[in-house]
Amino acid sequence: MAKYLLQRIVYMILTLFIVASVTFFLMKLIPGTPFNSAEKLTPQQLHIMQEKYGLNDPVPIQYVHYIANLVKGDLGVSFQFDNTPVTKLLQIRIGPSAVLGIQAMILGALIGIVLGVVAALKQNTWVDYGSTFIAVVGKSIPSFIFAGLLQYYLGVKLGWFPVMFWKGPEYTIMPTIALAMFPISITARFMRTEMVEVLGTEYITLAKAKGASYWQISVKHALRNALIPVVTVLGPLAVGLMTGSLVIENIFGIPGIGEQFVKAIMVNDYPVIMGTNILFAALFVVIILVVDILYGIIDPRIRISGGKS
Amino acid sequence: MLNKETAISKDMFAPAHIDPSKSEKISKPSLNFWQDSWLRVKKNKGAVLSLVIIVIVIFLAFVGPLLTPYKFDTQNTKNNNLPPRIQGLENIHWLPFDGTLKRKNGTEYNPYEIREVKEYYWFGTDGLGRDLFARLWKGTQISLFIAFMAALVDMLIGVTYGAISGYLGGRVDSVMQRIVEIIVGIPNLIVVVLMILVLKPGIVPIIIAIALTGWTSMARVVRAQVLKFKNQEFVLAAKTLGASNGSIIFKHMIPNMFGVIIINTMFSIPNAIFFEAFLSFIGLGLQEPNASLGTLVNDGYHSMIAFPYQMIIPSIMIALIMVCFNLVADGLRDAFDPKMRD
Amino acid sequence: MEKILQIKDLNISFHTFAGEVKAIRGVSFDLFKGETLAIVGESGSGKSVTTKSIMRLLPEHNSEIKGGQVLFDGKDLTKLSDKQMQKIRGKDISMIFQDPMTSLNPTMKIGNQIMEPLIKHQNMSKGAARERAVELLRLVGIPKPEIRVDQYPHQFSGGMRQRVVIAIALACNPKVLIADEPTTALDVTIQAQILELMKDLQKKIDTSIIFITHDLGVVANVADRVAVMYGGKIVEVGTADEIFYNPKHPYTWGLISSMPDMETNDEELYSIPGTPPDLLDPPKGDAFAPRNPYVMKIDLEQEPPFFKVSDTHYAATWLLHPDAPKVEPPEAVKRRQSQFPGVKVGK
Amino acid sequence: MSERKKLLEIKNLKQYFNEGKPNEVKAVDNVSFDIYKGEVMGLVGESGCGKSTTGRTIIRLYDATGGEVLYDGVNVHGNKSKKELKQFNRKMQMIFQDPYASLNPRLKIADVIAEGIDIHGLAKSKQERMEKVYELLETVGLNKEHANRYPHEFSGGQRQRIGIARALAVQPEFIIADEPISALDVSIQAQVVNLMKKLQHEKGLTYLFIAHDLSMVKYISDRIGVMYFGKIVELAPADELYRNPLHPYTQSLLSAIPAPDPISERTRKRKTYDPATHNYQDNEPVEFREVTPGHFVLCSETEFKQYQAQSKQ
Amino acid sequence: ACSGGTKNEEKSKDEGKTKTTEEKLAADQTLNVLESAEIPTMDSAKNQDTMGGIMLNAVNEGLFRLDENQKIVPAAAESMPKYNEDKTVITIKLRKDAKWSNGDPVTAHDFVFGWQRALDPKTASEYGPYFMEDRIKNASEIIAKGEKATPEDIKTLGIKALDDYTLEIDLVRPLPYIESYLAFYTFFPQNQKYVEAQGDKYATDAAHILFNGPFKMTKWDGPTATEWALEKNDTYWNAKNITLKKVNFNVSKDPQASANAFEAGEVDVTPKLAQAAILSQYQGSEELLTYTEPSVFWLKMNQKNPAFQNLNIRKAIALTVDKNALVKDVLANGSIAADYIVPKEFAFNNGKDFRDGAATYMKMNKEEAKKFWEKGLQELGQKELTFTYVGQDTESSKKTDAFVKDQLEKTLPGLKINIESVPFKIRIDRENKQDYDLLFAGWGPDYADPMTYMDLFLTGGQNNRMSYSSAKYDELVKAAQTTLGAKADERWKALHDAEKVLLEDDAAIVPMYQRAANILVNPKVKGLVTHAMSPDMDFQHVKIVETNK
Ligand SMILES: Nc1ncnc2c1ncn2[C@@H]1O[C@H](COP(=O)(O)OP(=O)(O)OP(=O)(O)O)[C@@H](O)[C@H]1O
Ligand SMILES: Nc1ncnc2c1ncn2[C@@H]1O[C@H](COP(=O)(O)OP(=O)(O)OP(=O)(O)O)[C@@H](O)[C@H]1O
Ligand SMILES: [Mg+2]
Ligand SMILES: [Mg+2]
Repeated sequence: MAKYLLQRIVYMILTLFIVASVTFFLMKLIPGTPFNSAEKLTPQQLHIMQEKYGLNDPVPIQYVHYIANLVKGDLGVSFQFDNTPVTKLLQIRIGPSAVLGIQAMILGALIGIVLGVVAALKQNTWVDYGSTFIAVVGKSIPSFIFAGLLQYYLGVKLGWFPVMFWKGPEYTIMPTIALAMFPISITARFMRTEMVEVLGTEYITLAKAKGASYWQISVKHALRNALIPVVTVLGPLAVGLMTGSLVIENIFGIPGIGEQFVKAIMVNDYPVIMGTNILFAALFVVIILVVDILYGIIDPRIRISGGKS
Repeated sequence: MLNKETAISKDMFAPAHIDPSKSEKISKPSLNFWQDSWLRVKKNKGAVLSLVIIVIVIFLAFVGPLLTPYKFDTQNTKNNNLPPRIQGLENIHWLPFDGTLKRKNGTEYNPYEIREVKEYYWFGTDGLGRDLFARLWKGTQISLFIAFMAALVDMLIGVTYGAISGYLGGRVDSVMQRIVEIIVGIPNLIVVVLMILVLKPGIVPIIIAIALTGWTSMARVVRAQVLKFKNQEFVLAAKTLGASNGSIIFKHMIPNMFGVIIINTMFSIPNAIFFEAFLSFIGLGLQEPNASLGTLVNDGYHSMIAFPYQMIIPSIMIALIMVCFNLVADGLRDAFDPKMRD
Repeated sequence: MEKILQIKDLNISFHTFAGEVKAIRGVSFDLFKGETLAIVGESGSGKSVTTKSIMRLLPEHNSEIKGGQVLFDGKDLTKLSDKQMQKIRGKDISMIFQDPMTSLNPTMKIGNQIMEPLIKHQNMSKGAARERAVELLRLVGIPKPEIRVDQYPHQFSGGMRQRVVIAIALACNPKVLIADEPTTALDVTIQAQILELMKDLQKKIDTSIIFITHDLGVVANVADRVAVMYGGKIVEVGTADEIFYNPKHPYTWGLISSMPDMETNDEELYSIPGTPPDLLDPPKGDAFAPRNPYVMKIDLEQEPPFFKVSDTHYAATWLLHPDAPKVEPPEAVKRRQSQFPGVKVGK
Repeated sequence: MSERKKLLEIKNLKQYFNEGKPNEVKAVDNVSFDIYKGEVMGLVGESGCGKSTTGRTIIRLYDATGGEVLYDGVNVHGNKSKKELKQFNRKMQMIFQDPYASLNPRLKIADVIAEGIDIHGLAKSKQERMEKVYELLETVGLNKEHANRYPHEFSGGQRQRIGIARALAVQPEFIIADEPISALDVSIQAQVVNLMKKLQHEKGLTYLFIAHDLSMVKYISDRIGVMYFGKIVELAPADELYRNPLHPYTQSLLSAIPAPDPISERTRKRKTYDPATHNYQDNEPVEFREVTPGHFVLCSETEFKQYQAQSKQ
Repeated sequence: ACSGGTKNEEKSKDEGKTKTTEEKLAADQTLNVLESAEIPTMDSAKNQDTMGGIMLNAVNEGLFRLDENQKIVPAAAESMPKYNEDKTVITIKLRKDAKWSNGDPVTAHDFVFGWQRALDPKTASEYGPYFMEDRIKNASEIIAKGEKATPEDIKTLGIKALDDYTLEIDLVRPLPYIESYLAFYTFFPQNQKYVEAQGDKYATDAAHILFNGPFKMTKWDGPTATEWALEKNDTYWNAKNITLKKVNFNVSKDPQASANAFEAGEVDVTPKLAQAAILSQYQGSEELLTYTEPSVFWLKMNQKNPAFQNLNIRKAIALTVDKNALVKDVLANGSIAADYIVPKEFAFNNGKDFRDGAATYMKMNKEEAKKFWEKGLQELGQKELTFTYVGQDTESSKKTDAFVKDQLEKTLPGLKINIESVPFKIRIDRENKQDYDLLFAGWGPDYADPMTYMDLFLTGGQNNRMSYSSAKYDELVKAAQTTLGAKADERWKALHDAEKVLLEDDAAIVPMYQRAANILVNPKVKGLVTHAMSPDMDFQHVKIVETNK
């Protein structure tokens, strides 16, 4: 197991490294400078500025510098945010996104699982169709529309929740709901499929033959087994949620990382692009690893062999 | 249980003749995979209805613009931001086609009357006075085009990649899988921005960007399928007959994956539509005066309160398309699922 | 003998994409206390459906019991509520399935799976149930049961899993045990062990067993009585000896003679021609008629009733009708008839 | 028997999966035997003992880890040109176990059967191709009308016969049948076995017949090999094996088979096999030895003596 | 004087005591403001951002300030500056009661340090060099040395502290607009002792800034913060005239969401809202505050494309677009159609707007346009032309672009336009590389003088980037920059002439509109002042009054 973990970690680092490298070169292909007042800089002044940030060096040299600093844990400083170290920036911005992402994930997974399970248990009844419909519709409305409607009707018109900003738990409610729509529908649909499949297996029939009640069958026997494949979907989904949503963050005025990342790309804030990307990729590989480990915990069959490579 | 003593004439016990050649006759009409699947899909009312709607939507996407006297890109700024008004329906007040709007304070007004506009705009006009009915269908057309093209490209790359990776297996497979992981790790927005720069903004870079970042799920699905089929006996049989790798993949494996491939494509179509809408939201969408559902919804979002119809109409369309594609995909999945056979 | 279970004129249909599958068409039989009744028959003949309907385990969404009764303890099981049925399942009637690899919940410890019916039906405490689970594992011959209770199914071999399933089925000393091809997926050696185990346990707790199988060897090994099914009906029923040594139904003949025994050599095996009936559209008359080499006109017109051969032996074929021509059974059957130990039943 | 022509010689065949890894499986471990032209060689053993792997390695679905397979004196394994490989593909064919998995559900029966014809260019025209297909269908007891149907419309036995027709399409000399009947109903098994026997006689085919149903194996085979954990432990003519099983594993196997005969079943006693009873010394050579002519057993020198004595009685 | 900015209330007169009678001050003098972006920096030497400008102006103070009537009035300076004869040396007396929030007095040395620091290449300021180069003595020389500039070199910059409270500034040439520089944040003072003590930490959050303005920043976690707050600075020399106690800021990047927050009463002031649809809801409402900005937008025609070397083609394009429809129907946000490039209500000479008395050029005339077009095509020997039109990816630019395209294509036969909407940085890049035919651009002024517009189109000028070159234009603008520096009237004449050359004679660019800004302000907020230039907004006159709502 230890060896397996070590091997996985080496792979993870390698993947991260390549992702970072590819992103670096791709990013450098995008024209323009990172300077905010580029419009007003004379070529000479621009040259001085670029010199200062090493942007005049050939890209491969910049790359080597970048990687050398990266190894030291130095992600550089942001252009758009006055030389704020990227590490600090990420620290500050990942918080709200992560809180929101995790809340949305939990909410989405819970509702989704309930919807999916209920749909599977009541297969081909109106309950099933209703739940499928909710799931599909939840996925079918662009999130900015959904968030905008939530904000206007629940926030402005009804005044149930604060309209925007990030000042306390009550401020997270609407963005969490808006963000949870997607995981709800994904989870519900996967859960239903898996649940239907599991309910058709022989061991469920055997459980019924034992006289187990409906409830015992659904919860004790079916749910856990159906959850196993769902976990693999939820893992990457969770990363997607935690890495922030530009749309939700913009509409609800949340100081999150998603909005900042998109902006960084639009304004060529190279260090922020790189830093955020590395963070995302790292989160991604770590979550995948966690999912695999979790997988082993839920599913005893792969516990011993330690999973696939 | 016992013999009921009914009179049975003796000659009934004479040997009967059964044509032995008929003994293996299959009486059912021959159904190929598609016919059989179609029968199954047909039973799923939601899927059929969705399919019908999709067909109608596609039809209207091309025909719709011809139904109105206005072209999707003809501007008439004097008539901008007019709400929907339809001949005949305009007097039915509870229908949203009476040409009235609400002010912030709740009072209603009729911009047609105020501005003395004679024309009827069925779905209203946008900020440049372009007819939204025409734009809606144009947008649907372009969104569907983007989605179909993206799905197609995505299918081609994904299927090929997944098939090669799974079929060759071993080292090649693990290298190819690592590459997928890396591609997943590269922010697709960077790729999109790059594409827009390399290829000049427009539909093509959007399609390519969506396809470039979207094929991985198809590849994963296809790979899993190939791995499954690799040891299936009919594939082994083909191998023992000396079939080439190409024919094994294309003749034996891929046709058996049509189900999953189609389902995955069905799911990637709505994804593409959404991604395009997201690009519109951040300003990287389509170029004016073209419209996609994404750009329409996005424009509408900013008019949400003042001119709600500008948001609602394209939103309904996008949601309708999404729901329909998802339901069709669901229906197809059930229909193609081999477990449900027999 | 005491009848523990009576199936009366059971009719079951499935509603499928293609139409209504009339899977069971008037099946009646009795199960006596302490006996083993084997049900044999071609794939798709309705063996599993019959037994699942006793347990009410048919898929709810597309199956329909169109008629008939399943009488157990004076109650008609088809009329019970789900709650009442749950009290019977696993306690009075329990079941073993064909595939030991998929019959156990992969994410639940073996012990817990055995304890479930104990806790449910016998109100045992967890501790007591656990002890009983260990005991049951020991009973079905699993070494080191104390350790094994805490393991997961994937840590067991196929044969051991089937033993666990048997342990679960026997946990509450059921009055009826239904075994649907419990050994088909197993190796001959393991099959032999399982069969011995079942017979052993049956003696201990005096259970009645319904045993479904394809394998006539297994039938010969375990069965007291045999019911032969074809096309959703029982076509012949009798004691094991009667069915093996004095079969009367041409389908049973075909079945028996298509198996080579150690003596069969180069001669061609008998094979039943044609394909099983399509239950979507069952043929008029005798379902077996199209494959019956001795087919008569009446077979194509009218379903045969059961003809009594002996008190214990009935067969549904017009060949037993007094007016029917006498036909010679196939060679292999004749060879067997000569060994028939019972009183020769005159015709 | 030795005067008969050896069609296939398998020498020290080894097939290891996941070689060198902790989960290494020695699926076939140093197996040697010959198959004579025109005979049916049966291979039995418990599940997972390596029967299918042996068959598949012989036909080159797997590359052997070691050893050789000589067909007509030519090694099948080793570097071969595409053309030579195709030659072997024509001579050697396989019939599979699962009638549901062995036919491509998307192909019409005609195309399933004609695949070999197409690959090897055995038909000059479309018409000739179809004629061959019809002929093959007839050979396996089906008819023309079936050519345009899809596999799912057929019963298990019919599918298995279609699988046979597919193999026959390239006019092979040698067919490996991997449990061709174990997934079939008793009443249908006979159809397939009869057909195989008929074809053997008519076309002079040679079979490697893999099964775990011993009564069928005995019925069809001339000689039978018994496999245990990747090794062949006993090999003898069919009758001889049943009459005089020497290896304790064979004995246990035979004693476990229930016969369709209630009377004998009541008295049958089962023997169990425990590999420890051999009590082999550490470096004692355990080899495949010919106890009586044509009857080979995997044994040590002492056991060999003992078996010989036993056989004399 | 009639001026660019606005105030949403008749401002109370000079001294703070006089309160307008009918208004009662609310007990809670807190203002909640929504902004559209974070504060990138609070270092006046480095800032270049509007938001930073507003905040710096609130917490710090330069020599002068813009008052509520857009007039430059003394702030840290005691009185208006004194000039030498040729107007190249300025002497300024500082007020002695100005203090830093740490108690230090604000002295002339702080200004010297602040300026030097803004120019010092080590600071990597973009605006320091931009504003000083070629204007303040020795600035160009120091910049040329780049990284190698020593502290001694930097000391040569043309600013000296004659004593603690007297500053002398040396200019390269007379700059009529220098006073607006002196109100600009790049030229703010900085407390050397404090700045050097903080090192890298300086101005990275609220705890590391010194204040000498009307407010102090009490909460700000640094450039990424989306929430910050100002409180009244009691040590400010004019503190007694400041009524507002607290200003809370939050960031909202979505205009609709901003309007929602305003609707819900969560904020009193929104960021600028450009969306016509949102604004239409507030038409005629007292909450809507619309004011003209000095930003002008125009269409550039790249003369690298031979078609645009043809004057007739350029004229045709210039005459085609219906700018009135653009501002009224499309933008619908109070912007004004522009037939000029130096904006209205922005630059004044003796109180007289540059536009007063200046002509407008190339008013829309589609008939004329067609004629020019035909002629141009003939000269080029072409039947049709296709142009790539580079626009920006914001919503309002997309709308404008679509409108312009429609106008051009409809009017000029054979013209086809392909719009390419790209992000801002890429637009700049395309512009720099001259990779476009038509490009929609705009400019916001840095100082209140027409020159900030006029020098853009000098031959080889940094913002020309369309291969436009006119000797006559160059001559006129150069004269205004140099020889006419001290002669205001003649200088304006020259600039008027230059504008005519640019727009009418050469039809080099097509001005479209002068932008208006729209914000929503809660009626309880009085005295909110907006300016035409940085700082865009000033809170020091704000009072919160009781409303009957
Ligand atoms: N869930 C179902 N839906 C539709 N038809 C079904 C279903 N279950 C069984 N059937 C049909 O009922 C008939 C009887 O099936 P059953 O499983 O009882 O056969 P069996 O005798 O047990 O066969 P086997 O030996 O293959 O297990 C078959 O024709 C089958 O197709
Ligand atoms: N591709 C493979 N990779 C790894 N192990 C394999 C592979 N194929 C077979 N094995 C292993 O090799 C051993 C022999 O398998 P094989 O399929 O030959 O057995 P068999 O005798 O045919 O069994 P059965 O009667 O179940 O068909 C088994 O332990 C199996 O798990
Ligand atoms: Mg069954
Ligand atoms: Mg096998």
